[in-house]
Amino acid sequence: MDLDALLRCVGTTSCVVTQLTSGMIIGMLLFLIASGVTLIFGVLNVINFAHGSLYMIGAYAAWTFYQLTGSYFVSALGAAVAVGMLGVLFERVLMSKVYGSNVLMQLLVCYAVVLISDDLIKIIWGPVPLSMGMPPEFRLPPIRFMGGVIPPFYLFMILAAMAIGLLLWLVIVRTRFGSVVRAAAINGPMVSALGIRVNLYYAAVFGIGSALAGAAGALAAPVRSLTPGMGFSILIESFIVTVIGGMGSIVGAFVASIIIGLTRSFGSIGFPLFVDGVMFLIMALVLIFKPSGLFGRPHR
Amino acid sequence: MTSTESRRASRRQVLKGAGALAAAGVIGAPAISKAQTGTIKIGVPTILSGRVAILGQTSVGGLKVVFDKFNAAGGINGRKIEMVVRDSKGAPQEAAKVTRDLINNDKCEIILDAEASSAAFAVQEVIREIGVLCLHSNSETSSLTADPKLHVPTAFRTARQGIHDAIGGGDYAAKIAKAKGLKKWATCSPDYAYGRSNTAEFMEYAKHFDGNIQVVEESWPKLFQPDYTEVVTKLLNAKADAMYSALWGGDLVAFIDQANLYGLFDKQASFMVNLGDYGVVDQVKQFPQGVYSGGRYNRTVPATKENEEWYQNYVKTQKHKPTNWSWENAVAAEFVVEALKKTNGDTNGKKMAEAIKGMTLKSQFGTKGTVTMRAEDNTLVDYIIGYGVSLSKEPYVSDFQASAWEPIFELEKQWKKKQGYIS
Amino acid sequence: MSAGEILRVDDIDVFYGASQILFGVSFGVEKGQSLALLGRNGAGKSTTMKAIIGIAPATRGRVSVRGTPVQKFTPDRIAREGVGFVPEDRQIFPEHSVEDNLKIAIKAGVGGRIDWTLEKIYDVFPILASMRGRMGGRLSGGEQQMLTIARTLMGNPDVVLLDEPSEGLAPIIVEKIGELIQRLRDMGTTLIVAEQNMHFCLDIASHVAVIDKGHIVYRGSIDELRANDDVKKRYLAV
Amino acid sequence: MAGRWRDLGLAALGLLVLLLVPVVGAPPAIRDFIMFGMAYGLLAMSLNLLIGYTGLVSFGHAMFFAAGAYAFGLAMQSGKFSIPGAFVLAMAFTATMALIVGAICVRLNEIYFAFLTLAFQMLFYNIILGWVSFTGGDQGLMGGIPRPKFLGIDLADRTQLYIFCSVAFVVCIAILRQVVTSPFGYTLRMIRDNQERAAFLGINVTMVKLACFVISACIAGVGGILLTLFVSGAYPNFGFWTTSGEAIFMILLGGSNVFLGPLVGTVILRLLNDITVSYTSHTELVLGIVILVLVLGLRKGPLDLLADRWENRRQAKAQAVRDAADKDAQAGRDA
Repeated sequence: MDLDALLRCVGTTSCVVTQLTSGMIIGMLLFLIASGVTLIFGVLNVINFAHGSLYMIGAYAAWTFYQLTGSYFVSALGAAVAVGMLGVLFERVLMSKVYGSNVLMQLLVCYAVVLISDDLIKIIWGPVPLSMGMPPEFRLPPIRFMGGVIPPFYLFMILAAMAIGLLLWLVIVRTRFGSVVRAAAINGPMVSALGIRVNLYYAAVFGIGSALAGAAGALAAPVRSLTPGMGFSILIESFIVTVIGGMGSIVGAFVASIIIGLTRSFGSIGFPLFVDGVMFLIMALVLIFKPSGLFGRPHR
Repeated sequence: MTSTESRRASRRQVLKGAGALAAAGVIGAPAISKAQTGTIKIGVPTILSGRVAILGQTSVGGLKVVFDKFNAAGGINGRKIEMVVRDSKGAPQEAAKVTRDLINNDKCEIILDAEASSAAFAVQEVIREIGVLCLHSNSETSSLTADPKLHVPTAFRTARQGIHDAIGGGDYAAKIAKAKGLKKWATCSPDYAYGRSNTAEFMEYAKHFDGNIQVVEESWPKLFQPDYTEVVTKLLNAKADAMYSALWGGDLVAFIDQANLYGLFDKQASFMVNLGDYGVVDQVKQFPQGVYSGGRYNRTVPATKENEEWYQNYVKTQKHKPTNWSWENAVAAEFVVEALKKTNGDTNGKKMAEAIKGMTLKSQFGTKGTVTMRAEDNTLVDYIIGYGVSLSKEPYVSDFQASAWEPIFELEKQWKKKQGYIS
Repeated sequence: MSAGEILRVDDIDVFYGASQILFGVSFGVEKGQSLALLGRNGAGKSTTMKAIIGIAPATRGRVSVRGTPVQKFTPDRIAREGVGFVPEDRQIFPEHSVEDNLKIAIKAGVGGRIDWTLEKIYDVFPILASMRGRMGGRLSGGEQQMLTIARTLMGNPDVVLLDEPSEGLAPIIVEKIGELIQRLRDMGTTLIVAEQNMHFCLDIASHVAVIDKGHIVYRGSIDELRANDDVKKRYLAV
Repeated sequence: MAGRWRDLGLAALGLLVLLLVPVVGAPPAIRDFIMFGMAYGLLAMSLNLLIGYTGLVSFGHAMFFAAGAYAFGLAMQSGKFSIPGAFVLAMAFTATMALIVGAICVRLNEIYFAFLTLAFQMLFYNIILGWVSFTGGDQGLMGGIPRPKFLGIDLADRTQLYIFCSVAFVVCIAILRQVVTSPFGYTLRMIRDNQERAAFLGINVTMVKLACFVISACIAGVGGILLTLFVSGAYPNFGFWTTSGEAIFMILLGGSNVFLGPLVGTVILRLLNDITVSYTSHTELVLGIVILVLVLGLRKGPLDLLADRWENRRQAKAQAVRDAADKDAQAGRDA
């Protein structure tokens, strides 16, 4: 425990600015992944334990596209689309077979996919950790703002994640697609009885959720090392976010991501050895006092 | 209709039962079938899956190169060496189970423990009980061999040892610190036993050699943590003159990439003990200048013909670059081969241990062209350690300075006394 | 099957888990007819409706729409064959506005026919027009029932299944719903109304089938039922 | 009552078979396999008391596995306890922990219960990792677990250890069997099938669930102790969530509706693991494919499937008898 250090940090703007942005960076990437988890859970009532693997595949795909094209933006887009399509395939071929059955069966299917994709990654890309490197367009000196330091790439990352989140929110709230999806989340059979091909929507939602994970992987690729199994820790964190925010709530995922991001960034100063513990503690407290999460509706 | 269905079902059940029997057979069978071929079986528990699969892959590579050569030369008394490699997934209890199976079931006569630290301790307990020869080739945790409570007569370590690195590194760091006036230090190491003890020891010896050094900030990211942003910003806020890091592998690559964004390396001198290894150093795309890296494995350290040949041969036969783990395992394999020659092929744990204890081996990985298995605590000494200045391209290191072993021995003895390991 | 039959249920069995709910249920409805499916609570009315729309598929027998067997289809496919379903507990989307509830169901009928538009719905259901922006969950029971019916109509169905439209509503509301259904019938909409309230159906239906313990026990015109006190007493608790 | 004597007889028989293994001279590898299997078997069997019998899907069961292991290991390493003493201490610790965690968790339903148990497990795991001076952090309890003789029993001897593990294992299985066949067991199933109805019948659902949680945790703790004795150490990953996941997998692999299903699952998984590990370095790929085939192909644990089939056949037979009787009656009428 070093609460003095935390107080000292909170007392200086430069430290606050730096830690705030660092919290946002962690939080926004987490948000992209967690929003996919929460979207899929909200609509399909399925917990996608393989979401971390989709993130990993997104990062590796971006790496390969980057080697091929040399353009980071093309790679990021390509990775998101590729992982989205993979998600649709995953949903159609595997997950749709275990809808309605025991949640444990769904868990097992996801577990199998996690194992298989980790090994396939190792076979295709090798066990050596890969690094994409910073694309030249972002190799700029960090921006200084009120004494704090903000790397341009991270600024881009935060804005991109927020933009994607906003777009997702608009699609869900404003479009007919979103209207159907929201309805299907509450009552899938009724939507189906209205003549809407609800299975297509399920596949699409899974695809979008996956594409979000893929995009997160692509955004992370320049700054994180790519290894088989890299989706593991991010999966646990995205579940914490999903549970705190409320299963099924995009807004909840957004708020909870920021909470976790800030817990990490300020926690690393104030209670560096117990940051993970505090995250689980927050999750436990939310579950005890408001099981449906900060923004969730009670579970069906 | 029902009857045919049920008959088919029952046949299926029979088949299933047969499968189970066959499976049970597999567990017992190889013991009988393979023992007659007369090879010397060496069991290798290691990590082949998950994030550090590279550890297992390059460890096995190091072993293979030596054993292939031994077998090509005809083995000993007509007996060749056969490696049995098993994935423990890095879990200590699996490592213990796998090691027991390798000995009891696959009839392995020697164990080459290519596990990471915590599993190595579990393997050590198995060896204590069964008493075969065991060489720990990857665990750097000092206590494994330094702590007499953990001592097992037939177990040795061919891996580098944390305390050696710390003393050598501390000496080097202190020289640079004195020359450049680096007083305020920060640390950034993974939060687990290796990272903690390695860092504490490094800073202890840096302070020992330069009394002006003080640690102003410590950060302990989790092992395999994907994002180091909060750590980097914390280090920035510390405004230290220099930083020490024991991060390794993919974690180190990610840390460097992320710290670059903040220009962290422009603001301070950095000492990274695990940077100078293939698989790390050639993955860093934007290489920071003026970073000091510890020697892990490098084809130019030492810059001898033998080393270059060894490197070329390794890459050619194993299809990947060697790592620190490769040389550690190659040395382990060399010890096994030499000991077998001494015992004339007798793999008895006690006899092999007697042969290896105190053995000095010709090796390009040694400071004087040799490495020695120190008799007093069954651990490797005289291997090359040291620091150099990192470069962004091959050979990735310049001005490499090998640590002298005499001061290391002396300070190691003091350290052991302080720990209560020796009186 | 007679040529005019738009929907036919033929000898279907339905199970919930291990327990059988329907036993060889059969009936048909012709274009423009309105069939009342009467029976006590738990007799199998709702299950029959769900079997037709495919939510509780039949394990045996046939369901056909205009001669096409649909019993293997998913609910959405059956709906696109022209079957509209108004479920028993209304099941509006509570977090959608009234208008969004309606818009979500927009779909052309079989052959691209469009009888119902938003304007026409608001014309027939003026109360919905007045609260088009309100959240579905904030409507009263009667308003929700109207919204459910209107929502189904937005899909321009050939035949509308109404599952217990009067259930749980105040008598004055029931009357209103009844009038509305009559109006639909008068517009020529083919209807199947599952009800335990016989009186509610007397003014609505042209034909009637009575179901009891999963078996169809009586079929006839509404006037024949009116005259048959035995059936009324035995199966409808009248 | 007769059922109880039969169960105890079967347990005695099972123990006899286990004890025969070293007598007939089975190789040590088989004994190792069985001991390892017994430790994980208790974890899976005890978890199934929650999942299969009570409908409480816990993602955090491994924390009690680790609690038993660490409490026992630390007590032994302190040198202040005999093996039975440390055993009792470990049970008391596990039960206390289960009581506290359970009291908070069992009020929640379904997925929230699962997540809360997961959260507590990770909290516990983080404490083990963080409290280095006490638990050894990620290195686990190093230097072996001392096994002083007690009552003439020497657990440093592998055969005696095997016998000790067998007895402990069979006793735990017998206890579990008694629990599920007792009235308490029927109450558990009633709660699983319809919690509201159970509450209407005057059952204190929360208390019953809590009692079940504690019993199950203690048995898992015994599993942890056996593993500690086997590997002569305790490690943080005993309490990591992947260990819980593995236990769930064992249950599904065997079948959750048959009493010994999880045990069969344990054996299958261990065999699968040992075989894939011996023949390939792509253990994850093989395991993943096997899971997919099992889950999508069978949709159930093999034992559940067999039980269902047996039940169907029984019913079909009964139906045939009834049909035949009808036909006879018909024939009688016709005649």
